[in-house]
Amino acid sequence: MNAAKTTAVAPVSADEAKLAYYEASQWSLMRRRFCKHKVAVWAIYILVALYVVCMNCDFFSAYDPNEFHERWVDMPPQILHFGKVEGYRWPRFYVHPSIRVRHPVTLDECYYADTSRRVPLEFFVQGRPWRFLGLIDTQLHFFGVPDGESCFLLGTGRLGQDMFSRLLYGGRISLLVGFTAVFLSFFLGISLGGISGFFGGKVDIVIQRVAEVLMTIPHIPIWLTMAAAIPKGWTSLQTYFVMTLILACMGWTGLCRTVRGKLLSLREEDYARAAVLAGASQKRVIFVHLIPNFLSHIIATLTLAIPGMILSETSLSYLGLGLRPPIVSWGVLLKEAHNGQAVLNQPWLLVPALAVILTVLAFNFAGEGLRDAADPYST
Amino acid sequence: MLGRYILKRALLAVPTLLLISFSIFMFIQLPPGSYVEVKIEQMKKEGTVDMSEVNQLISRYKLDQPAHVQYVFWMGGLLRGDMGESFVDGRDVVDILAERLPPTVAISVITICLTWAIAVPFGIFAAVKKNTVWDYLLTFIGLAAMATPGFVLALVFQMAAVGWAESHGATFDPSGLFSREYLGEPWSFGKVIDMAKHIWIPVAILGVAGTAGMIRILRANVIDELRKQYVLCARARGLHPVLVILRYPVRVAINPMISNIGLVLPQIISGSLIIEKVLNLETVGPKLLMSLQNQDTYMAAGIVLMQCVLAIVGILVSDVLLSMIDPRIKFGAK
Amino acid sequence: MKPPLLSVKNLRVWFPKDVSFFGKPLTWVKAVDDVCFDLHEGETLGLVGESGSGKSTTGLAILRSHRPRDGSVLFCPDGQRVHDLSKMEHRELQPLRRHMQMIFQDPFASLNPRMTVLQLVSEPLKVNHVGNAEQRKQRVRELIVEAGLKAEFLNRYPHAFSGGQRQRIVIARALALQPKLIVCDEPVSALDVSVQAQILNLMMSLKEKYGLSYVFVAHDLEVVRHIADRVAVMYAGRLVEDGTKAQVFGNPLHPYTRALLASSPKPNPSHRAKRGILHGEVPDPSNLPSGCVFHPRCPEARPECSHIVPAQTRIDGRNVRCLLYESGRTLTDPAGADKAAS
Amino acid sequence: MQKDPILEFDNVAVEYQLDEGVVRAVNGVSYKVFPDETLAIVGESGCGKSQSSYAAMGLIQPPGRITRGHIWFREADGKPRIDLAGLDRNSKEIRSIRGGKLAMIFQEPMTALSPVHRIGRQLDEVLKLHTDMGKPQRIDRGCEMLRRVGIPDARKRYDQFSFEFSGGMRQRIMIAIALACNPRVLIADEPTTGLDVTIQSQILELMKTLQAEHHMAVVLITHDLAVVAETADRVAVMYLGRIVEMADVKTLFAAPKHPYTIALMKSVIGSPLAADGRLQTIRGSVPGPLERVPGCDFHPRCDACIPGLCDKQEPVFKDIDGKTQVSCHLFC
Repeated sequence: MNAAKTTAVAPVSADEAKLAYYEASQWSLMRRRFCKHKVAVWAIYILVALYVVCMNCDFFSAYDPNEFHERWVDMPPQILHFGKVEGYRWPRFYVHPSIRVRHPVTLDECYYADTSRRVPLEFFVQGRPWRFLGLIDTQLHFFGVPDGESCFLLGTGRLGQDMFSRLLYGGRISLLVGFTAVFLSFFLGISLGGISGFFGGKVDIVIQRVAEVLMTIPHIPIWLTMAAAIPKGWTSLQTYFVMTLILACMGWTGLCRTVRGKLLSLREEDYARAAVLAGASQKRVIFVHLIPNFLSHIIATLTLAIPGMILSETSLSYLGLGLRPPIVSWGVLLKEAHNGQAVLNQPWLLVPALAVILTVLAFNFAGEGLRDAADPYST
Repeated sequence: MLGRYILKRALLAVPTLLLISFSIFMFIQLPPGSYVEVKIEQMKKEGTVDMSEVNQLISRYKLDQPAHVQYVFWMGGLLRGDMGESFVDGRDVVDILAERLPPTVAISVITICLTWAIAVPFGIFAAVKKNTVWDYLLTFIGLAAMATPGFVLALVFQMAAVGWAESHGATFDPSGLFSREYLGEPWSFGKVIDMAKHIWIPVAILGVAGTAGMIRILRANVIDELRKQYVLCARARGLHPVLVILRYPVRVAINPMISNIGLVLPQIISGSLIIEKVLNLETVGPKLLMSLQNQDTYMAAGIVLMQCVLAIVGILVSDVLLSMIDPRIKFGAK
Repeated sequence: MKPPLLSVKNLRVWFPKDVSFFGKPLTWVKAVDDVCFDLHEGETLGLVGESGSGKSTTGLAILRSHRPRDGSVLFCPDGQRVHDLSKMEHRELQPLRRHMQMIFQDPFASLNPRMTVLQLVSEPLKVNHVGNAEQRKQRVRELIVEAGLKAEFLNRYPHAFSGGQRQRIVIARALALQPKLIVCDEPVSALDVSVQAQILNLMMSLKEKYGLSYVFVAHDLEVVRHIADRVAVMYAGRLVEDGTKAQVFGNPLHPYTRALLASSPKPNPSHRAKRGILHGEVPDPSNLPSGCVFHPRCPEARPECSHIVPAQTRIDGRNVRCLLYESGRTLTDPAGADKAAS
Repeated sequence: MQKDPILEFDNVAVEYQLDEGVVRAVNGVSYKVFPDETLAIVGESGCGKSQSSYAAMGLIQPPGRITRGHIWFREADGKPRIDLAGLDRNSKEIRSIRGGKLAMIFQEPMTALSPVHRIGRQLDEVLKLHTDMGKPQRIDRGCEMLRRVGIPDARKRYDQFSFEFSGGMRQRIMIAIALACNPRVLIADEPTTGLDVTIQSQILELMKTLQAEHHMAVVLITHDLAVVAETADRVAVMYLGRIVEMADVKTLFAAPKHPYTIALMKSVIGSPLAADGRLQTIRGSVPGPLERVPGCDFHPRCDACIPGLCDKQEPVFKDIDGKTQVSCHLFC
């Protein structure tokens, strides 16, 4: 009887599925194709998590990133444990306090974890003040430890700054730089490419020549000169802005060509022509027929362009040409790691490198997934 | 025919170069401050401000004149084969380049060869094994390699090299291209051997990202070509399946890559700048960085100009190569 | 007398091929050169030719998707005022667009994949500000039922349809504004035979119902023979012959028309005849032969054909462009014409 | 006495294993081709006409495979026949046959030749693979083939590239390559689709002439009934992976038996059965590759459908009057 029931139900649901498919828009078809790429979907989850955590770094970090802890300099990470803590009924996260000692033979300072004590992590605690969304004053933090105890999940730097907090704050800058720089170059690229592709003729020729010349001249010297042009006395915000501008100025040419090429090919599509012949205005042709049809490609291209920007920022800052302390970015953190000449002794300082790799990898996977999904001819 | 084409292109390149060199010269002067100020600052720090030395510098290089006059002065020297003098080192730019170019070129050429040797077979392999475990594995490795910043790789490699040397009871200084005893020495057999011992680190680091990128491009190109009907036709002729792939789609897919060799030329000098800096190599890249930071105008302009010349030559080489290997372009069809 | 619905006079569409450094054209591709024909209300004109003959370009130039270089396109939708489409600016053309529509060859490319059937078919109504949303929806429903689709398909996207169904959507869209003239660019050549028949039937009944006029561009002679009232044959951008269907198919005058008819296969094995094979190939439109463009392939070419460009000659209410029929020549050398006709 | 068939399909099926399900591209096709004969396989798009010929050539790519049946091929009269369906698609045996004794020309002459290799190189390749000729002989043979297919100035053209030829010329070159080794069977997959009418007639005429010279069997795959009527000796009509009707060309056009064939004939303009005004059409449309119905594949669109039989039981393909083979319950 059960079997009979399922066979009776199956065709209906199959028909419904088919109908849903027929009435699915290109966006939802794209989403379906994208969801087939398991890795790309995971990459998106990771990116969302990264952005949520880094954009709210005030909340998620336990310490001020530029606060010096003289007692805990160059300290290795305190490993997070889960288990029973004295005085508490339920098992919870805890760390062992680190104790600084002098090595009996080499006389170097070193830390060891005092396994006899367990310091429980407390969640949603009050701490240093910050502003939620820049508006609401609050002191709430995601986690913290009682006063006098330490909780450096990724160790500390040469001056005793909490590396975990610095990683989050650095991520905020690095991730934003990538985003804004791509956004800026996208703006430049799409407007110039759009003008170029839609109007054609002389405007097109001029824009294309400029783009070609920009692509001919080696990027790095321009980059360097522009970066060197940032006056040393500028505020961090100004530096940051110039930085994104530099990245955008070098990055728009590729996007411009993509946009132009896509526009040119779409403009020749029969449906665009059909709209013109139906009496549609140019504005309508552009906004109803052309833009929606290349938006998905552009989104994919953008996603693939962000990692390049992040890597550029990291490299430039690493060379000391981009962002400089006290701004914290992943590139700045890595520069500090190198300056310390301590990679062998303090390997935890390289954690920002892992963050960069993870982010870039996630962007690349997500971008490739998007690109495949945007292409209706892919299988 | 080809000769005339090259000549025509070369003549066209002259005004382009003039324009580019002028903009470069202006560009380098763009940042506030000049070498003179840097120098005075430096002397202040040392506590000995000797204005006569500074004045001599100014009069010698017309540093008090506007930038375009300096440019003409510089160009005049260039025509005589004199690229000016590095303010910082106090040596001729030509000499510095002569010293630093050979290792730079060596690193790049070895890297390019290695990249091709690895990327071509793997790219074809990934394309043929499309959507298999092998393909996914290669894709993942490739994307991961491209996601890793070069300087991070450099740090890790250095660490590994030092660690390895220590575990074998030897000391190894991974930075630089030469051991200390060969620094500043003229080229000799021993120096070349010594360079070979050091060169693998930059080559490996530079090769990783390039190889990964190339595998992905080649894979995409070959997959595109595999769909074409002429592949099916070749198969229908009874050709061996391996030959079918090597003779037709690969041949077509590799065309644009061969022609892109020309575009690699400028990278021979600058592409590896960051890594060279990290590894502290005696190559052109770090010199460029230093000269730009110190407003060492002639040094920087000399290097950048050389890059531009290489870029233009590279594009020419690409076009010529493409016309030589792709008959469609050779005969003026589309 | 009422002016014809559409009157194309000396239409020229040239595309620049090589341009100088400053964008000035050096050589031209003469896609359409000196084409003249009339189309009366309720008529179907079949525009036939091989690839590169300029038939599609002619169709597009009528609707001003290409700007003609020369000549005029006189359009008279209401039987009174005559508009010269070839000289008008886009803004002036806008109000006339509702009287003329187009059906494209590739039903996959001519529908925006991001729009539903409702949006697609109502677009001409919307951009011409006809009715409100609810009225438009009602009209679209009528239109797609008229075109042979189900009303519940309104919210589906083009990817849900087969080629034939898509072409029905295109037809519904073209009909939305109740135009007088529809230019059809190979509307059935991308479809399977059985679907072709469905679409042709639909087009014929719509024509009868609404008194439409078609310019039907096609390479398939059998299809044109089926649907057209008048036929115009194009070769290398020139109109070589035009007349009623009976005239062109029954008694073709131009050697090219004859060759074309002879070489087109018929789906009837009992009529399998010795094929008249036309040697050579269609010339490159950027490098056309001198004189009569057809002379290198023409079985009846004479020495003068290579340097004299034939003018359009009118014979028994039809036009032909061939030296054989230029004034008096038919009389002086009837043997040649007879031989050709046999 | 009739000669032995050169190529014989015996109940061949080709299936594609996709994520969405199994696509039966070819579903039990049987036919024979004899020397000097042209067999046309007609059908609408998606009916499996091309796939069946790919099966003979060993060109079915994974995830597709031949799941059933035999494809018998006789290399020469009196020689034992070989089952092509049983050979691995890359095996040495099938490679020695395809391109040599069993040749194929393809649909798109514009893309069927490599853009970066000379014409001569591609002609030479097939001769090198299938004959023992030396290099000079092969060049002579190649040029001779080019001349035979009507390409003037053959020696010069031999060294040119495909983009220097027009579509019609490229199809001639494809024919030259296919016929270079004197094949016994030529499979022509839509050889004239996309070509202009005048060029089409040139190519068809050329194929006829060469067939007569070589005593080849030609399997002509097309959707164009006019081309069939002009060139074929026998016709097989396919619908959804099956041959629904097979007969000699005159019989088929004069008196088609299967309801699908009849409907098809009526919808083709100019065919003996077509009406003058409105054409008759087949209702509905060809179902998608994954939507198969039980019983006869055509029954949902068939006017003569017998409820209870056609929608339950698959018809058998059999000879009904010594002239026509049909797969339809009406003739059982």
